[in-house]
Amino acid sequence: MTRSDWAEQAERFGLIFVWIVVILLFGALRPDSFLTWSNFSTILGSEAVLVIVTLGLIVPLTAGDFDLSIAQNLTLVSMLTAILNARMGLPIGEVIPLMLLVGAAIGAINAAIILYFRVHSLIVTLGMGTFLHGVTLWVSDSQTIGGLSPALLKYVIINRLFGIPFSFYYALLLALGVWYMLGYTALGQQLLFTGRGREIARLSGVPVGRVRLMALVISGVLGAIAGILYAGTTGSANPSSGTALLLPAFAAAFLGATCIKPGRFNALGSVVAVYFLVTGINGLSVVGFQTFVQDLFYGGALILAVIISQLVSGRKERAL
Amino acid sequence: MTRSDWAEQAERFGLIFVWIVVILLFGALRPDSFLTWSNFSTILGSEAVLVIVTLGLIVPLTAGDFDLSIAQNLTLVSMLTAILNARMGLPIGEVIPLMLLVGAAIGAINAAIILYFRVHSLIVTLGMGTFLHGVTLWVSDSQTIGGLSPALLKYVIINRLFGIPFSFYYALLLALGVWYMLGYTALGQQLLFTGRGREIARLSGVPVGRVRLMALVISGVLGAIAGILYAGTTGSANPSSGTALLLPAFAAAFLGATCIKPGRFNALGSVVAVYFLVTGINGLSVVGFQTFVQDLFYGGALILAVIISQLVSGRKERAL
Amino acid sequence: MRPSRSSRFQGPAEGIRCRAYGRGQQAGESVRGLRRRLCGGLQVPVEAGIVEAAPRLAISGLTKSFGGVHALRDVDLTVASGEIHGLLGTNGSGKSTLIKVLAGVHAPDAGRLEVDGRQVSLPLAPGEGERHGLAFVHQNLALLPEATVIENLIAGDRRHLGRWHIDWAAQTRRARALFEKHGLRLDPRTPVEDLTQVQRAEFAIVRAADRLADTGGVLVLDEPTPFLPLDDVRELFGLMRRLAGQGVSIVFVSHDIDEILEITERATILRDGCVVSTFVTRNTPRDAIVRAIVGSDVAGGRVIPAPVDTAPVRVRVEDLTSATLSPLSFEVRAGEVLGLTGLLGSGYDEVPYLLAGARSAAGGQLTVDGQTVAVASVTPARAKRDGIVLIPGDRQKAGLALDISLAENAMLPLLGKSRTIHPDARNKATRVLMDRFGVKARHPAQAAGELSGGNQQKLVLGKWFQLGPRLVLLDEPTQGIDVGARREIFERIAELCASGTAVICATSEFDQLEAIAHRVLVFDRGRIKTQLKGDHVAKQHIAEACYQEDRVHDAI
Amino acid sequence: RDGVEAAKAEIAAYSGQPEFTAPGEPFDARACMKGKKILTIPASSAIPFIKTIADGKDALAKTLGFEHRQWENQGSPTQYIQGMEYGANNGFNLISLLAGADPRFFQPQVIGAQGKGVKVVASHLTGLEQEPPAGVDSATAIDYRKAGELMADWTIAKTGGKVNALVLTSNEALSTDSIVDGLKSAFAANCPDCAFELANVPIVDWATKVQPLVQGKLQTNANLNYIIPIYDSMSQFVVPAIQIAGKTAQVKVATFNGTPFVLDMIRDGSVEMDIGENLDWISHAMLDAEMRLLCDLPAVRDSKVPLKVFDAEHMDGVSKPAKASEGYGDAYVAGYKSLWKLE
Ligand SMILES: Nc1ncnc2c1ncn2[C@@H]1O[C@H](COP(=O)(O)OP(=O)(O)OP(=O)(O)O)[C@@H](O)[C@H]1O
Ligand SMILES: Nc1ncnc2c1ncn2[C@@H]1O[C@H](COP(=O)(O)OP(=O)(O)OP(=O)(O)O)[C@@H](O)[C@H]1O
Ligand SMILES: [Mg+2]
Ligand SMILES: [Mg+2]
Repeated sequence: MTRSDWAEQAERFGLIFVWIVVILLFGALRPDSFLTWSNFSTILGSEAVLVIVTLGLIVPLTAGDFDLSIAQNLTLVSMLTAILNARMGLPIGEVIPLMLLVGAAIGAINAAIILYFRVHSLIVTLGMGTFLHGVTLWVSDSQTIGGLSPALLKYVIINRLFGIPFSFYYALLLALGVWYMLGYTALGQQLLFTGRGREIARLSGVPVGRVRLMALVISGVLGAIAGILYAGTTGSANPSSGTALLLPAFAAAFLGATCIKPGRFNALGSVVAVYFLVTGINGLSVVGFQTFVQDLFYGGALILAVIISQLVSGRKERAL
Repeated sequence: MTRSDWAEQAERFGLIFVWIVVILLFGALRPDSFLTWSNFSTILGSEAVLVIVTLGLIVPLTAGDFDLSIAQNLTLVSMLTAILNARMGLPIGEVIPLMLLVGAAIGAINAAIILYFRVHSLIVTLGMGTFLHGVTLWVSDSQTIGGLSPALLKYVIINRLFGIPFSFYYALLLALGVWYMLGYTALGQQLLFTGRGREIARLSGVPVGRVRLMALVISGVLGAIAGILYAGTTGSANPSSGTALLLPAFAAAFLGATCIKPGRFNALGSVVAVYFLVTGINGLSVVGFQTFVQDLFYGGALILAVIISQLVSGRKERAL
Repeated sequence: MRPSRSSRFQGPAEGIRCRAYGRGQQAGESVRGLRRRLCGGLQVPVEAGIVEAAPRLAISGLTKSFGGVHALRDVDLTVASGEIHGLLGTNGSGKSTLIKVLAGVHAPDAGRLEVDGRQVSLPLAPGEGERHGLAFVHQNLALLPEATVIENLIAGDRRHLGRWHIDWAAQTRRARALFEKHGLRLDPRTPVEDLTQVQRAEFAIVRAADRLADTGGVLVLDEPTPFLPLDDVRELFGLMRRLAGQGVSIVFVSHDIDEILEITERATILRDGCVVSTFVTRNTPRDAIVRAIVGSDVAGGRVIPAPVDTAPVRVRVEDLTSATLSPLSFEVRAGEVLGLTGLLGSGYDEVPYLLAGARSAAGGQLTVDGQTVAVASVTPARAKRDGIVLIPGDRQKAGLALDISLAENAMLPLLGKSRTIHPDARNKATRVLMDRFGVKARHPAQAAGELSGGNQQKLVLGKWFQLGPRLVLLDEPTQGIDVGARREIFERIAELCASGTAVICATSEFDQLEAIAHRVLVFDRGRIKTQLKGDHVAKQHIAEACYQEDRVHDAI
Repeated sequence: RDGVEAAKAEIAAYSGQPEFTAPGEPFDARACMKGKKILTIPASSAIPFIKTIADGKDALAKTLGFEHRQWENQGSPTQYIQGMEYGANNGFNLISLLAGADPRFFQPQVIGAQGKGVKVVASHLTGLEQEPPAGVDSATAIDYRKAGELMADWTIAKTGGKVNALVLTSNEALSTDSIVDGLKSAFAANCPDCAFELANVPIVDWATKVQPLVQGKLQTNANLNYIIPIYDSMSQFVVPAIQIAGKTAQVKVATFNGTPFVLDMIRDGSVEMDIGENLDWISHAMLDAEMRLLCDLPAVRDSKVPLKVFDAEHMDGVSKPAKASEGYGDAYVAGYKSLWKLE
């Protein structure tokens, strides 16, 4: 391997390396409770929702659009799931397809406004997010709603494979799907060119509008899936559940773009980024640091990780 | 005036027009309590902090950079103000310049990382924001700290001109300053070129790096001013104060870019946008709607307002 | 006059005198001499042209590499005051890099710079060159389309702009006066995106001239002409001469050797980042220059085989109408190259975009191989499906996504064909494409932006030609392309014709039409004024037809 | 008139130094807790009120000689879930969900932990009359109802039965129901003519919605004389709203929780009254109930943690600036010591 090949590989796997260092560090501090399979399976299972939200962000981001409404989409869907299933007794098998439709509809409405009126996606999805939050408060009367069907809980968080709750595998499957879609399908290429050179894409016969619509619908559906899994993970829905996920998901999306396929939003990078950040937070909790240290770690790790990846790549100028 | 001149004027003042419609609507519903000077002075006085945060966002946005750390900068500064003034007894006249320095330093550190390591501003400032939140929790021990010097309160919220608290005039002055800077100084032009075409700016002799640094430092200082005013408005500082301001400020920044100077982030547009949204919220609570209606209004108004401005302009394709 | 057909090993080309000689150095005498010899592979000694006591601009030993790419190696260049100095070289030879070092965009690895005998320390800060009297028109003009003319005029200006206040009214007045002085009819308040290419080029040049100090200075023009039709080039030359007359030194980059011959006093040729020669332009034969640029001989003359009048009509355009075009009709036979040309604003350059659906037409029908469609209903996607491809003139905005890999760019038009993508197969296919079209690059996974302009253009052609199109629409296909690469591109077009494709080529370069077109339509005010065929497809005739009084006639 | 007198009497009863009431029989805490482990999952370690209670439990466990750990978190349900799993897998005997870590947010994990023989309790979450939620083994309750009654009584007493109040609630918290019940019943009993309006603001929206909401109400209701934020951390958004409207003389604030900075606000006059709970006392009471559960003693529902009314006249023992757990006396320290047979 030449020097530059080395640098390239180091860049691709730099974040994974840093992740391993973090694991070893906490492992050395608390080998008994941190370095256990049950702890890792918990981390993997409980953050599946964040992984899916991040995936939902990177699809429109690749096409050059922000979807800030995804967190409130998640909240609304988890709330509707709880209301329909726990309150109104609709079987979960009927609720799920309905919720996917809701997610797709939210994405489609976002896209319709963005494309037809030619408005920046940031403001449309910001408005949509706030609107959805209002709807959630309305339908839920600001209450937490529990009592979801055990079937949902079973297939999300209770049943396990290798000790890891199913939800992790769902997230992983979706990540592989998005990874394949972005890297190995025509749609993925169309998304990329739509994001990086809209005019070039248009002249090359890419139906730019349809591609952006697709991206936002996919994002909407992923948001809905995240909402269902959220309800399934916690067995309940509360009107503020998703709000806190938006910024971490953005952080993971951008951090993920520094690894595996540096310079591009990519699904596997996002998965690595989510679990890297979460492992740190979990480690700090296990060791028993005070909570402010979690923020210092999160912010510091985010910046340090991108700095390291930039140093490895020789401080390359990038679109991301 | 020709037809297109008309359209142009309609576009520039469209949001103001919508704002007036909203005022008239609520005025018709509750003429006695909504359409009063005391109500308007309340509206104007209470959202000065949001106006300043929005101003702090549009400066780096013009140069093409996101500053997501501004909200946590505000929080940290308000907390430090409370600690230094209320706990450690430093006179407020000494605290203020110190805090402006803190804000400038935060901006400079953001810029240093973004520019030297060539990292996307979004991830750096996201990381910085989280880090600063950690610092705030740390220095405050997660406590809300009150007991700020009455002098500060007096010059922020208690003293009035035409019945409106001073804080409004500070925000207005800063808005005029930013408006002048963006529109009538060399730096403003350089910011614009840096944001819209970095390579073009470089080739035209614009010191792009220095301009981006300046923008982030200005944003940091505005964040600090907002923090001081926040402390002066509430008479206290709490460790989560700023968090909720970030998304509304983004909404106002982008909504503001649809009026006064459509297609560009602009200070007066931002002021209009903030007060338009706030007037609606105030009106809803005067009329007595439940709080979830505020979210429906906020999200809906945001989207409707940009749609209207796009319809007036003939759905023009824009960078924003 | 024609030079002897000397091989490049045989000695100095006539008129190109070598600098090393002029300094009395013998090859091998110094390390620098040795490096210079190795680097160019040039066996001929080089002699200085004009020896001057205190040149306006003196660059010596300038070296710049980006990672492994040596963009500049030990470059020396002197420009006398009032001199117009040409800068030539193939794509990627480092001309722009040299200029960007002067503009303070790049920091050089080594090198000295003197202006008017004063040492200027390198690297320069962005905009600092201005203080030393340097002003630039960069390749691609460096204008911000969504900003207005006046905003573009003053951005980065330090000479006319106070730090604390911009008096817009005064600046606008100044701009008006400036435009008037240079004969430009521009409203300072129009957004640059509403200007034509020509207006943009003229404006960029005037903007640079505006930055020059009142006495002298150096104006650096990096390929300002490819956008310009002939009479605007003349106009530009007039402006350049006027400025030179006032003592302004001008560095002028162009791939057009005729332009260099016409306007410059001396010229410098770069190859692979090295100076291969500096020579006095007057009386230097064209071929010698071409040879020095490319490093080998380049054939001249027509590329395209003679037309076959019996070939079937493949494309028929009827009543094509748009905002600027009155209804016009024409047809193209299989294997025929139809040239479209005319003066500025005559509308010829719109035709490719209308037919490809990139801009919307008001009316008209397009028939390709018997299938008729309304032009107004054509979209780029549909055009592609129907075998119609467009090679746009603006490579940077419409041709390639610069931060994406070669392979991905190259395979973009093929996307519809299959739903899934295999990166290895894609790289392999791209390598084949690169070989076929002579695209020089390290690896298919390299970012497209890392290629020089010529290679980018070849890639754009390749990416579309691989579709086996029925109709190819070209807009200025060799804009900014060096003589060698140009020839290669012509050959690619010829190959395409040989396979029966119909080609429509809109261009303002008459010698290009001479080289490749079977037939030329000359436009005037949205109509076809003249049709030229056979021997009449020659530079001379085309120029005449363009400038002829408004009289519609058919030359045989 | 009777109602006003009754209200005054209630307030007077809660204005003095509270007394210690034992929640159950004495037991030998040290002996029975030997080798046992408790994990406390606070609603959020970043909320000082909760953090202080958790730290208090830490300190007590140390003196009692058993292992007590906190699961540091920032209030996100996934962190709760990780904490539950941590507790279930690391040999803890009891997981205490403290002060708002609502088990309804993660019922599957509660069941999972119970399946591994870990007791799960909700501490300082429900009111006395509320059932333990989400199938937890026990819930140690606070008399939220009484807190609601006291806030109503305060306004009735101060205005002589002419209350016109805005009550700010956060319906997603379980305790809200209890507090609001108390408020309503006190108004119904002592001042049926008093006017009060309820407005809900979710906790996440406090920073953005409380101020404009209050401003709007101040405009529409010219006779408003009390604002009752049922959790006192809302007051930092209520007070500026009153100041900006220029109604500091007319509109007073009465609230609940006894958070130190709000006690400071009583001193500077921007808040009139705050009902407090002694955080250290809560630490004792919660731990007491949890230990009883582990020692197979009868479960304790009523923690017997007293409430105290703070106003400008009743600030004795509160330092400047205020600190947590001050102003309640220290009767409980000795009380618990003997209850746990530490002497
Ligand atoms: N952004 C880039 N990244 C990597 N290599 C580049 C980049 N731009 C140019 N190059 C390479 O640098 C060398 C010099 O290119 P440069 O553009 O200066 O040549 P040029 O003479 O201006 O050519 P052209 O006439 O095509 O503009 C070439 O080898 C080219 O491939
Ligand atoms: N920011 C950068 N970081 C690393 N390498 C760069 C950078 N910018 C340019 N290069 C390198 O610059 C070399 C020449 O690029 P440069 O930008 O000077 O070309 P140029 O002459 O400006 O080309 P063009 O005429 O196409 O603009 C390339 O080989 C490339 O490797
Ligand atoms: Mg060049
Ligand atoms: Mg170039």
